[in-house]
Amino acid sequence: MHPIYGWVTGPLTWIAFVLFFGGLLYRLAQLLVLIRRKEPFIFSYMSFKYGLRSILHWLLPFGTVNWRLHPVMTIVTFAFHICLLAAPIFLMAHALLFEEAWGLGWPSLPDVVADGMTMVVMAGAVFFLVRRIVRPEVRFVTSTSDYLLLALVAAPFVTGFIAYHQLFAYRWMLVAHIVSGQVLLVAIPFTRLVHMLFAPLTRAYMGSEFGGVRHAVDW
Amino acid sequence: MKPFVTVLLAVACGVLWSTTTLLAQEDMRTVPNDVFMAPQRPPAVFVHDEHNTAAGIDECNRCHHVYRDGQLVEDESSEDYRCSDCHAETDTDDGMPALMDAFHGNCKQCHLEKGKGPIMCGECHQRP
Amino acid sequence: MADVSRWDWEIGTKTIPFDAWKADFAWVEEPYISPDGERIAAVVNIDEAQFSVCVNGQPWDGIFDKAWYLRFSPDGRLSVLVSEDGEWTVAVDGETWPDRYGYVWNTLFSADGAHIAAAAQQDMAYAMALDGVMWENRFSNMTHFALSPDGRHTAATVQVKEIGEADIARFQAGCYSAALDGEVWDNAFTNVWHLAFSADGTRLAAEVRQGLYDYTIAVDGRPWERSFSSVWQPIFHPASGAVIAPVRLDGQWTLAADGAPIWPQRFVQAWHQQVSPDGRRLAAIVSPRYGYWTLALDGESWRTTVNEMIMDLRFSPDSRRVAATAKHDGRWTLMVDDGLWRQGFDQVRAPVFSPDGRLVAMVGETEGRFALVVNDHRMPQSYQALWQPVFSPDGTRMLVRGIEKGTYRRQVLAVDQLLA
Amino acid sequence: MAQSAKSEAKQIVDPGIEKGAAGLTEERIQAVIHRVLKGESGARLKVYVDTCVHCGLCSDACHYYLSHDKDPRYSPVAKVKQTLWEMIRRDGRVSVDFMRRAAEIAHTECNLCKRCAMYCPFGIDIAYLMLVVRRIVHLLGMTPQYIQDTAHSHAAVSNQMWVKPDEWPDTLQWQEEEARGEIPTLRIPLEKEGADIMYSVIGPEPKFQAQLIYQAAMIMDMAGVNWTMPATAGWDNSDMAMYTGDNEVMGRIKREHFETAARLRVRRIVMGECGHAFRSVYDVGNRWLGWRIPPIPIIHAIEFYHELLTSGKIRVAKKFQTPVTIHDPCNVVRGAGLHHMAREVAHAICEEVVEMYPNCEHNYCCCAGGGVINCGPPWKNKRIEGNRVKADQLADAKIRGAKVLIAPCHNCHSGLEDINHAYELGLDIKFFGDIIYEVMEKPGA
Repeated sequence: MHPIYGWVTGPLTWIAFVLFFGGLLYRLAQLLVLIRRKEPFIFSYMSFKYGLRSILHWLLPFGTVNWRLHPVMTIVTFAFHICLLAAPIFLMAHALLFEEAWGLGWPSLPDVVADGMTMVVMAGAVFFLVRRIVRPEVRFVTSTSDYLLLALVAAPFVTGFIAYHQLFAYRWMLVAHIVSGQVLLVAIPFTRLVHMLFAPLTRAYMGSEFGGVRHAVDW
Repeated sequence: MKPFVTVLLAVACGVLWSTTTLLAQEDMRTVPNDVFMAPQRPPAVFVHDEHNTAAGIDECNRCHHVYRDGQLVEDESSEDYRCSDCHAETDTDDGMPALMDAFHGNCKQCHLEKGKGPIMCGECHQRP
Repeated sequence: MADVSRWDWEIGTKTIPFDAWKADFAWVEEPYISPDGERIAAVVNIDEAQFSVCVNGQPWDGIFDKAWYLRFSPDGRLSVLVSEDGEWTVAVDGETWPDRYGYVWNTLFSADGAHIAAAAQQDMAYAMALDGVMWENRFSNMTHFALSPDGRHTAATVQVKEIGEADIARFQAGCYSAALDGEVWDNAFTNVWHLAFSADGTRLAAEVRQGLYDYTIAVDGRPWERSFSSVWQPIFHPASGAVIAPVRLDGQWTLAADGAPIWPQRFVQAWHQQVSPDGRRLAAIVSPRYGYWTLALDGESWRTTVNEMIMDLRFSPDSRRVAATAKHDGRWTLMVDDGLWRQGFDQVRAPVFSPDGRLVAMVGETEGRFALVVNDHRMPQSYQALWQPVFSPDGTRMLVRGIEKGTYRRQVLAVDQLLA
Repeated sequence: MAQSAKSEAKQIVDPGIEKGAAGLTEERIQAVIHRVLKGESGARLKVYVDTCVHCGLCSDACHYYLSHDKDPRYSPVAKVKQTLWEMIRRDGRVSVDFMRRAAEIAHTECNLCKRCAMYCPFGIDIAYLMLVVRRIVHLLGMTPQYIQDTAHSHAAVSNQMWVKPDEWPDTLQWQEEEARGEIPTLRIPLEKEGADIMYSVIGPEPKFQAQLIYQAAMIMDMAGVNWTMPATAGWDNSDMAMYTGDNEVMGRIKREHFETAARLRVRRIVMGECGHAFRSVYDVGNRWLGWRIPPIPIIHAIEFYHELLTSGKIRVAKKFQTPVTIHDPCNVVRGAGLHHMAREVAHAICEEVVEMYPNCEHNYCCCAGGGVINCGPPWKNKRIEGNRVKADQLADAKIRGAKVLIAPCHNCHSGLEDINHAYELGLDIKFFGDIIYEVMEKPGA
């Protein structure tokens, strides 16, 4: 197991982080170049104030009409996304690995809490899956890639959960956990998961247009 | 009726096993983690004599080291002390690794260096 | 242009009462001033459906059912569109054209003012009328009227084929052309817009669209070989006769001559191109980057930009200077020689250069008060109405035409004193 | 009462779409799609398509979706799926039939009302994406016949309704004469350089609704405004070319409009009660030309009436007695935030204002705007069926007392007339101008 572990926590991790951060930077640069070349007017309407105003409204659960229209979805999606981001970053084991590797430490969550958040993410993924199948308006626009993306997101949490609880084949499960996490990181810039980067920008642009040009609210 | 009996038996065995482990002090099987305020993981598996035999460790101070002014003191050893006597649970200003870091540094680092022994979290922190 | 040197250039002020007319009529409409400043005129209402024109307090003899579009021609004649008994015609200095029309409108003047043209409709057929004479050929529709600079030729976009209701295929196949003195080009196009005459009035160029997507310039009915995704109004180079027009290439604009781009630079927008009087320089209003406007001379855009609009591009008579009205942050001012004036206004009129190009003057208005600005110096006098100033041919005098306290004033000022 | 619009969508044949479809090859389709997707469009298209996670949360924004009993084909994102996603996925190799359906979706199943932009958590602008589809449809020559004809009118005579150059001043003079029956000194000042305001309207006013010009002239006169109207092209602020994706013609007519105002040296333009024209002057048309904001300020009739009423330039003799409700047009409410002013105007001139719900930015679309009503008779029933939810909303306002529906937008007005008639709502639909003209003091009259 030592060589495999060394490989996945060493070079593979490097590759994953380089592709993740590099990919995000690439997408951002690509976007800026494209705006400059084809739609330079976008820059001139971007407003920090109105962009932020819109983002804050949408970041607030039930802060918009549509969030209020879909209370269950709102609760699930906020819980899902918060846990999705917070659990991996503030998991003690992850923080520990970072500290051991680079001496970078940050506060971490108790394992019980992280475990609970993982369950929230998994439950959220199941909810999204069921919603995709059950709701006609969602099913209509769902393709295989949507299921794959959902699986991609859920995988590190499912494998992490199993590994943490040492339910079976611990060593292989941990390797699967690490690899699936890396795959997810790499996938973010290059799939629709890039909404992690773009959604604040599109929201800010719509907020800027509504606030600065249209004098109306967009929530 | 049958499932009930099975569960009862299992619970009884579990209780018995854990009691015996605790009692067998002369044969250390785990690194006790009761010094931690809120231990997050099960105590690390560590069968003292077996490990040292397998790893070929004769010198106590390979693990029970003594540091003075940040320097390792070659000839002294510290098996009479508890690890937590020197290593505080949380980081301190004196440059001494915190307790958990000390454990990980002592065990995991050595395993990584030697290419042998458990290195994944759950390999040591095995769930009962 | 009339002989400006024969105007009264004696320094001094003449006044003509204007508000006083109001007592004589039911109402007096907005006034117009002759180029030489000697006359002030307005459409006046005498009684229900009784209109006339009053000049210097004297109404014309004629009374019309309606009268509108009162304009002085450059030679000082006064024209107005009038109707009697449901028919329309043009009245010039009180004399109506002999013909009557179903409708006549859009009066045009030659550069010297000797010729007056208008668009006319008779029995739902359209043609241009020049000095009272209507084309023999009539068309079912007519737009984009033009009069040659010398005033001897008229032209317009004309519809040459009938189009049934919502017959989109027929429209796209091309039902419009241009007519010069009533003679239609050989080719029909989907659209023909914004005609331009050559200096001698014998050639005609226009924006055309062939089908829905191919825009180009047609000269005397022949389209350029190359088409573009859009074009703007062409001009004839007065010296070389080349046809110059802004064209859109890959989403950006530049200028092309006779079908080939002549400026390597590309702009967000480029229009209102103009050749200098000496024929050596070419200027245009351009947007070098989104939302910013400036002028470009021979392809090089100025560094000074404004963020709203530029209009009224003018070369100085000696071709060395260029000015245009410019709007920045809601204020109009003048952009001249790559700089902006400090004086800003709610509204402005087109700039006027002195003959030697040394002076540039502009009328500006803020909250209903008009002021004259010369070389960015605001003159102390303000007016309730003010027309563009005129420089004397030797450049030493300036004619200022304005109304203050209900009285029209014709002032001739010494330029040296103005700037002192 | 509103009836369920259950009837199965019948195949509607539009001569404009068919004309384009005839002789169309897949190679040409691909070339045009490439031109638009890879050449003309940029960051917005790419980011919107890459960011959408297919969550369907935009669905409840759409009146078509709600009116069709939540038929998933009508949800905003579904319209993108049925058009752009497929074009992108197949790299433009789509069939003529596919494009036929795409033309139908983009032109007759979306009003570009942008309500969905307020429901998408990411703020994805599906109205813009539908305009991209319409651009492709335009370049393939498949635009529905009637709206294409309107775009032709814009191109030929610079107005929406084939109004000939002489008919325009003639109509204004006719209305001036009519109005002098009421106010003998009234003027519609034509070509008056240096006036404060240029009043601009849309093609249908001189063509069919000249009384609106009459009313506007009365309001201007009573308010003592220094105003003018151009006698030349450029008087029509409307812009159906914007809705057919004919951006070149769109830019052409917007340039003419603004440069006419600049030529007349006015301080600002006041436009009549029209919505789409407003979108064209501050959002779409001006931008294509490079004007970040309208180069001559332009205000909507609602803002203008608000100004006249609050400044006391016009006074209300007796408030309008019949209870009214207000329809919020997308282009001046989501587009310009004029809903507050609209209410202030309504309260200033009407005794009783009954709100309809949802309202303000969240109001349901009239289903006529975005060029949909301009696609003409073949699509009328589909348009009416696609807005049952509006009928329900209006019926509710009616139950709570509203008898008059104020719709300060021409397209809304016409579309709501159809809804009103088809669902037998029995509301009287008016413009603000109608009521102001009726209730204002008219000294001298």
